[in-house]
Amino acid sequence: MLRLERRAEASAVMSYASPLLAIILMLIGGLILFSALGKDPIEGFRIFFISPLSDIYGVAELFLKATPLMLVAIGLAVGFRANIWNIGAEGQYIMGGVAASAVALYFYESEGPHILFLMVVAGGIGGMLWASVPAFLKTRFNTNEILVSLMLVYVAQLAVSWLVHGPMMDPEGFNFPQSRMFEESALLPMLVEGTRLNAAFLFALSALVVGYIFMYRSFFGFQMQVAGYAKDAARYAGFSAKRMIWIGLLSGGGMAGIAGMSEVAGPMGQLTEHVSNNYGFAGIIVAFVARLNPVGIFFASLLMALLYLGGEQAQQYMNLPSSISNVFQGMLLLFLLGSDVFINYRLKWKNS
Amino acid sequence: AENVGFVYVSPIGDAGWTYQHDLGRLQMEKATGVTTKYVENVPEGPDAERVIREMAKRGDKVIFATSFGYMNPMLKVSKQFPNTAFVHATGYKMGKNMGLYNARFYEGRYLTGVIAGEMTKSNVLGYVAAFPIPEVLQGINAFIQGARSVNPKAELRVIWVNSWFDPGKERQASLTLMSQDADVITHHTDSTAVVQAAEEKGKYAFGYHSDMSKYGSKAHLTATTHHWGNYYTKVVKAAMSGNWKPENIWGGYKEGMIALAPLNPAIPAELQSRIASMEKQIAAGTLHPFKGPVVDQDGKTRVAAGQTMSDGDLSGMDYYVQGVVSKLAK
Amino acid sequence: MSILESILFETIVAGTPLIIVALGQLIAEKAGVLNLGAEGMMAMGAIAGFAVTFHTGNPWLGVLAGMVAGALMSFLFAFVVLTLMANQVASGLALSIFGVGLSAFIGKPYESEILATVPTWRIPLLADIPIIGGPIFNQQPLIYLSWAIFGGIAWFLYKSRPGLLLRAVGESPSSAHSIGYPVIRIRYMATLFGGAMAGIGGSFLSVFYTPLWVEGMVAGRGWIAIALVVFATWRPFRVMVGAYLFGGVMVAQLFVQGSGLEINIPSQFLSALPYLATIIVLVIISRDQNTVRLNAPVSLGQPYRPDA
Amino acid sequence: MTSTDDIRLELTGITKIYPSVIANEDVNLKVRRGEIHAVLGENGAGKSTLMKMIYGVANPDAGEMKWQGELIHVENPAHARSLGIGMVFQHFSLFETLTVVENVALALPGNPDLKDLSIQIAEVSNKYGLPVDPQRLVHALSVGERQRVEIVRCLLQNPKLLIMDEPTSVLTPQAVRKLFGTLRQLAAEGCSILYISHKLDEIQELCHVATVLRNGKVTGECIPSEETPKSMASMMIGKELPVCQHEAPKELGEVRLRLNKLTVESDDPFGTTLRDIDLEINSGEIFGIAGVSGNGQQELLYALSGEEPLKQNELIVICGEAAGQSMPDARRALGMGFVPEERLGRGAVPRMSLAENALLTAHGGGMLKNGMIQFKQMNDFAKNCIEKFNVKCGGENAPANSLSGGNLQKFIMGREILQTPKLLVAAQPTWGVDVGAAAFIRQELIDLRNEGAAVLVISEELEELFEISDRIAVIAEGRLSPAKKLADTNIDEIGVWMSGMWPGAGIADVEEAQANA
Ligand SMILES: Nc1ncnc2c1ncn2[C@@H]1O[C@H](COP(=O)(O)OP(=O)(O)OP(=O)(O)O)[C@@H](O)[C@H]1O
Ligand SMILES: Nc1ncnc2c1ncn2[C@@H]1O[C@H](COP(=O)(O)OP(=O)(O)OP(=O)(O)O)[C@@H](O)[C@H]1O
Ligand SMILES: [Mg+2]
Ligand SMILES: [Mg+2]
Repeated sequence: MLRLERRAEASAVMSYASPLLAIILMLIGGLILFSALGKDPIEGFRIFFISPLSDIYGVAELFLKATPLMLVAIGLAVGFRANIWNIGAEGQYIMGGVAASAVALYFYESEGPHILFLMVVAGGIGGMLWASVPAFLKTRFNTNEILVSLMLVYVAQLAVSWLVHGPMMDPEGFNFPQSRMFEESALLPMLVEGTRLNAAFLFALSALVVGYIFMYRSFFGFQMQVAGYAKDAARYAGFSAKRMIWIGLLSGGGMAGIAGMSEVAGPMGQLTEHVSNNYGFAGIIVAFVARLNPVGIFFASLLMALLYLGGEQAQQYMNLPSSISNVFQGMLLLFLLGSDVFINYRLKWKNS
Repeated sequence: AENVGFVYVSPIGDAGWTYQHDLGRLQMEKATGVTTKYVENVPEGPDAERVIREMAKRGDKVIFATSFGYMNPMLKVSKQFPNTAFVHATGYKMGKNMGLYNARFYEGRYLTGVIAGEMTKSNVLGYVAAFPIPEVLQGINAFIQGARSVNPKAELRVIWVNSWFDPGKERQASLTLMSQDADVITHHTDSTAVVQAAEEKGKYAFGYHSDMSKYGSKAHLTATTHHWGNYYTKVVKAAMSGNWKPENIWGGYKEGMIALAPLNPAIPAELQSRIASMEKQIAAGTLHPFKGPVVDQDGKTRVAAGQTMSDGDLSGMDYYVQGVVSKLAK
Repeated sequence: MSILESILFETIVAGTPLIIVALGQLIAEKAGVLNLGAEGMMAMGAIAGFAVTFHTGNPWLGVLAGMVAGALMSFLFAFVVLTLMANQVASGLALSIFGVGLSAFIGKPYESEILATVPTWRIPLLADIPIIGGPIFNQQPLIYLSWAIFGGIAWFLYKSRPGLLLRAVGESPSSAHSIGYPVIRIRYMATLFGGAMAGIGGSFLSVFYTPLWVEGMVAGRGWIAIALVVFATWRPFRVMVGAYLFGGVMVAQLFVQGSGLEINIPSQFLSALPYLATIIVLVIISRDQNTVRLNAPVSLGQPYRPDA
Repeated sequence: MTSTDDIRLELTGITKIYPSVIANEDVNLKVRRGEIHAVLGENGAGKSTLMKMIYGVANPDAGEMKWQGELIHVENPAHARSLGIGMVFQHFSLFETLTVVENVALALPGNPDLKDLSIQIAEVSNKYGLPVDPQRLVHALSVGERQRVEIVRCLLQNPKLLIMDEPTSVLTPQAVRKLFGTLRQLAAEGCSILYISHKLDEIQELCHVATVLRNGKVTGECIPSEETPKSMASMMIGKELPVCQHEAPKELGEVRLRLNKLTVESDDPFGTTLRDIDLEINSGEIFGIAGVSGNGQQELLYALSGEEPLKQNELIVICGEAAGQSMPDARRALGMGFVPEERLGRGAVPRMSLAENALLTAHGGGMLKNGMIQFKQMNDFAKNCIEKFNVKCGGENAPANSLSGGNLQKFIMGREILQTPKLLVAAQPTWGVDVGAAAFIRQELIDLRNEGAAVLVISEELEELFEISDRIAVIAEGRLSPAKKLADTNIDEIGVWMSGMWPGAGIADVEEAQANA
């Protein structure tokens, strides 16, 4: 019988190989799926993974789609490393988008770079405010942050719905549930002419760099890693658990909020009920696929974005339903989590 | 052959908003011989822009986007592809090469209101609604206007489920309405749960979007149905011959965009024929659901006697008229 | 039915899927396994139940199919977290996403198909009791099942030896292992049971409740069920109370809307009430750490692997 | 006693290989009927592993096992129990939120009725003098009571072989004597006992035969009554036991730690409440606190380290500054060092490197600049610590969990000592550490004292405290006894105190103390 046996030492090779193994397993899963649907798997893979990137525009779209994922994932990773499970980034993302929109609408018809700056700040604060609810309840009453942050997603969705039907509705918009279109001064500048890739991508890259420094070079980052690996050691060393809960949740909330800002001030150009696009949940997957490592987050976001774009293409050209993206994402994550076992264990054939 | 693209907001299914658009697409495909492609379940937001752009890029002659949230993305793409005809449903922004279309659903709602007013025994009607946007409010108000025109005692209860599509909630809302004495209910949401619930409880219901009699043969009195096929055919033919100009169409009975599904035999023959003649009057423009006096819930006269509501006022509707007992939060 | 009766009736109906799913998760959690994939398992249960009922016309076969689908999903989860020792939180999330996606995918052809409504079961005599008779004793058959499950689980956990063992495993897997119990196998069984219950809960939605299948129809109920277990501090009776409370809030807000009461509260706020109520109750519960400590499975969410 | 029929258990060539070590190699062992058989060896010698294989918790990789003359393969503990083998684990295998009777029921076959079982428990515990209340929840029991539960649980199965893995490490000397009475009674009834202990005098007193293990191999057998503890120790470690250099302290300096009526209400339902603890420790002395575990040591340690900061600041004064409300890092800044009882997971982060583990508490010494880690300083500190404290490891980048217990303990001790604390609090500094390393660590503590630091050692091992302390006190049920100079007391007196009976203790449980005496 095949059995798992603990390795004497964690395998460095497997820690790089296991994401590859997971991707291969995902492709095998895809192969089975396509065949079961009577589609040509080769054609399926081509449409899914290659055709979205056939021109500059496609590549820019990939980066555009990956931007909020990177922002959300890097913020969440900071908390996840300390075992602070913020599952509600989706709600924080929405509230960030709302706060940034409020600034844009407040400064409607005025000019100046301060508007965009204030929008970024507001986005971050909006997300952090939303994340501070689970942080407060956890530090004060020991309330489970998974459930609270998640419940607040639903509340945020309803809140944005109320706002765009009410206080933030476009007064010239025939009562349709959406804000005004933002003015030029409240829109992020484009990076590549003729595409939609905007400055938020640079935010995301710098967030990854800052995240890397925070996680691996700063003492706070070290403290949070200690808390994640061994809670008692963190207590013994005197690292404040409350501070870590706050940092963990606020970094996730703040980054998610900025991601929300980058969406309303980027490709949307206004606030609508549809500001949330599951980026908050997808960011969780990205963070785990990347094993909470900033470099990994960069690549995992791109992969994840590709799964979205591929899903759209698969709909148009293969008549597959949109849920195919979710199926691939779920498979990828499960396979990755599963194959990580080989870092610490090896397969061995044993009798009896 | 020429290509035509459709962007749908939800899965096609076999009833509902998108389903009716898809019927129109198929009818148009037959009538014109073009090939059509569609993408369903496209989120309203930035992703829509990519989908629309992809269609324009591969050379689709005409692109139809069938939900409000596609308006701004479509407007953006339309500027980059001046030779493509973009047509958007339910929005209000036009462009050099972007036209608009919508239908006067409230005309059908008014007629179903008349039927409801006659058929109700409890004088309580129920309405399950998604979001308080003008289009939905037009429907609610037309419905009660119709009912009150034949039964001044009729009153209407409204429950907002805050979702276009959540059958569980829609069903719960219907059950709630029926337990609050409503014996004729209808909905402005996308599933068939309301009709099913009425069937189960032995009450009456009106479908919406599509003929939903299949989901409740006894309950389903009729439905306000949408018909886009002729319009699509007209647009595509014009585009093929190079004569397409963007326009803003708000069609109703007159244009054949609105109709009632076959009436349930439970409706007395006399009422059936009355409805038939009212349909003709609406088409002819002699009957308007919002003919004055239209008084809102707070007693304010919105349309004076002898006048009819302007299209502009209709588009901005944000109140309940008299007869609705629920309150609209401000 | 009077308004009170219908509120009661609807509350029970709305609470039932939550009870079934939450009780299943309670068993899994009592064994130390935290499966956040309830949403995905419910979705799979819903589509499997719907499809089988649609093809066979038999709702009970549908429930069975839902149960199997839920169990299969939880098997996948169990394999990843119990055999491969992956992080339970992340794996549960993955299962949720995967289940919701796959159910939508499989369910495509069934979108907007319909099922016949399953008639309620009327319990003679009891159903004639004023006010509570109708809502309680003239109900959908699965509601009686949910009570039976409740009774069974309460008995199992506190009166039976396997239940004792289950609690022991969740409390200290290493002790259970060293006195000779197959911890991993017990955890597998508890997880599968949780999955099966989630599947039944999902099939309740699509076969009895709506009854139809649409993508995303579980609409967060899986998450609420998980919250309920914490809310109930891992006690079956409190799960029941919590589920009905939650159902009650959900139903009551609809009644308020329909009633035309002069309340100037946006409907979105009313819709948010059940979620806010959940948070508030969670806070109240977690303030009492002693109860939590005595009932929460100590090893919840932690991987365990016996070394033999 | 020599006929082969009398042989209960015979092991031949038993080998167990873990990925990183050979825990048992070619072990042969015979246990006779009615025999109390000791298994001796250093930490990590493979004693527990061998017992686990007999009890079916682990599977041998090679070798065979005969039970009453028949070749068997023990599948699992339930199988072992059905054969008549019972085991009391080194680390208890009880379930804290279940009652005593539920705990017992889980280890019995079939589905015993809990009421009948309660009666049986009462009977058995009376017969062997091991009183336990079947209805109580285990978390509410003292450690001694828990062990009684473990033993009663075994006895209910009428075992033919009872395995006891370090049963006395948590008992007072008086309770140990009582346990020995029980074991002798059992042996007289024909039960065989496999007995593991590090306390060589106990083995000499109790056991008929002893088998010595070193590095997983049998290195000898002896009749303990014919040996001395010293001769057995040299059999265990293969050389003479080193002795600590413990001269009298020079002179006492200022007060470095003062507790003023320290009272901590435990809000943990499983915890002990500390009451009115007064204590002063001066520079230049080692103060020992003895006690049976579970009597408030944990709470006292948390209060001292700052892991549970107090409500009032004045209750704890460190080097002249009130610090009751300070966090651990603030106390460290005042000059306190702290070595926790649990080294892996509290004193060190298992998956992090030694260098990162140095950063854990030693970050004050120039390892940070503007909140950023200075990797060079960090690595240098770790290298220095490894060298000075003779830590055997793969370098400063080796993860903490790759070190053996003794070496990790040396590293942690080194990390704290290199920060030149004015006050060092050490909990169980040599717990689970082999004899050589233990001697080294004790010597380091004495040297630290000689350099003028105040040292507080909290330990459950009386011998250790008597070896290094200058003054000693006892903690029992959350109260601290008066302190005694080492010269003015002896092990027996402290042993009595450990059950709460010291002059002026007042309301301590007289009955229990008498029963234990
Ligand atoms: N002891 C050290 N000396 C110098 N640089 C270090 C040291 N430890 C970590 N770093 C820096 O931090 C980076 C990341 O560290 P590490 O390799 O531990 O991350 P990882 O193993 O990929 O992440 P994780 O373990 O958190 O998943 C290294 O590439 C290095 O630049
Ligand atoms: N599950 C395991 N996996 C890997 N190595 C193990 C395992 N259990 C024990 N070992 C190793 O086997 C060796 C023997 O361990 P064992 O617990 O039998 O020692 P012991 O003699 O009982 O020591 P102690 O006096 O500390 O109880 C040690 O080196 C230990 O680290
Ligand atoms: Mg041992
Ligand atoms: Mg690392």
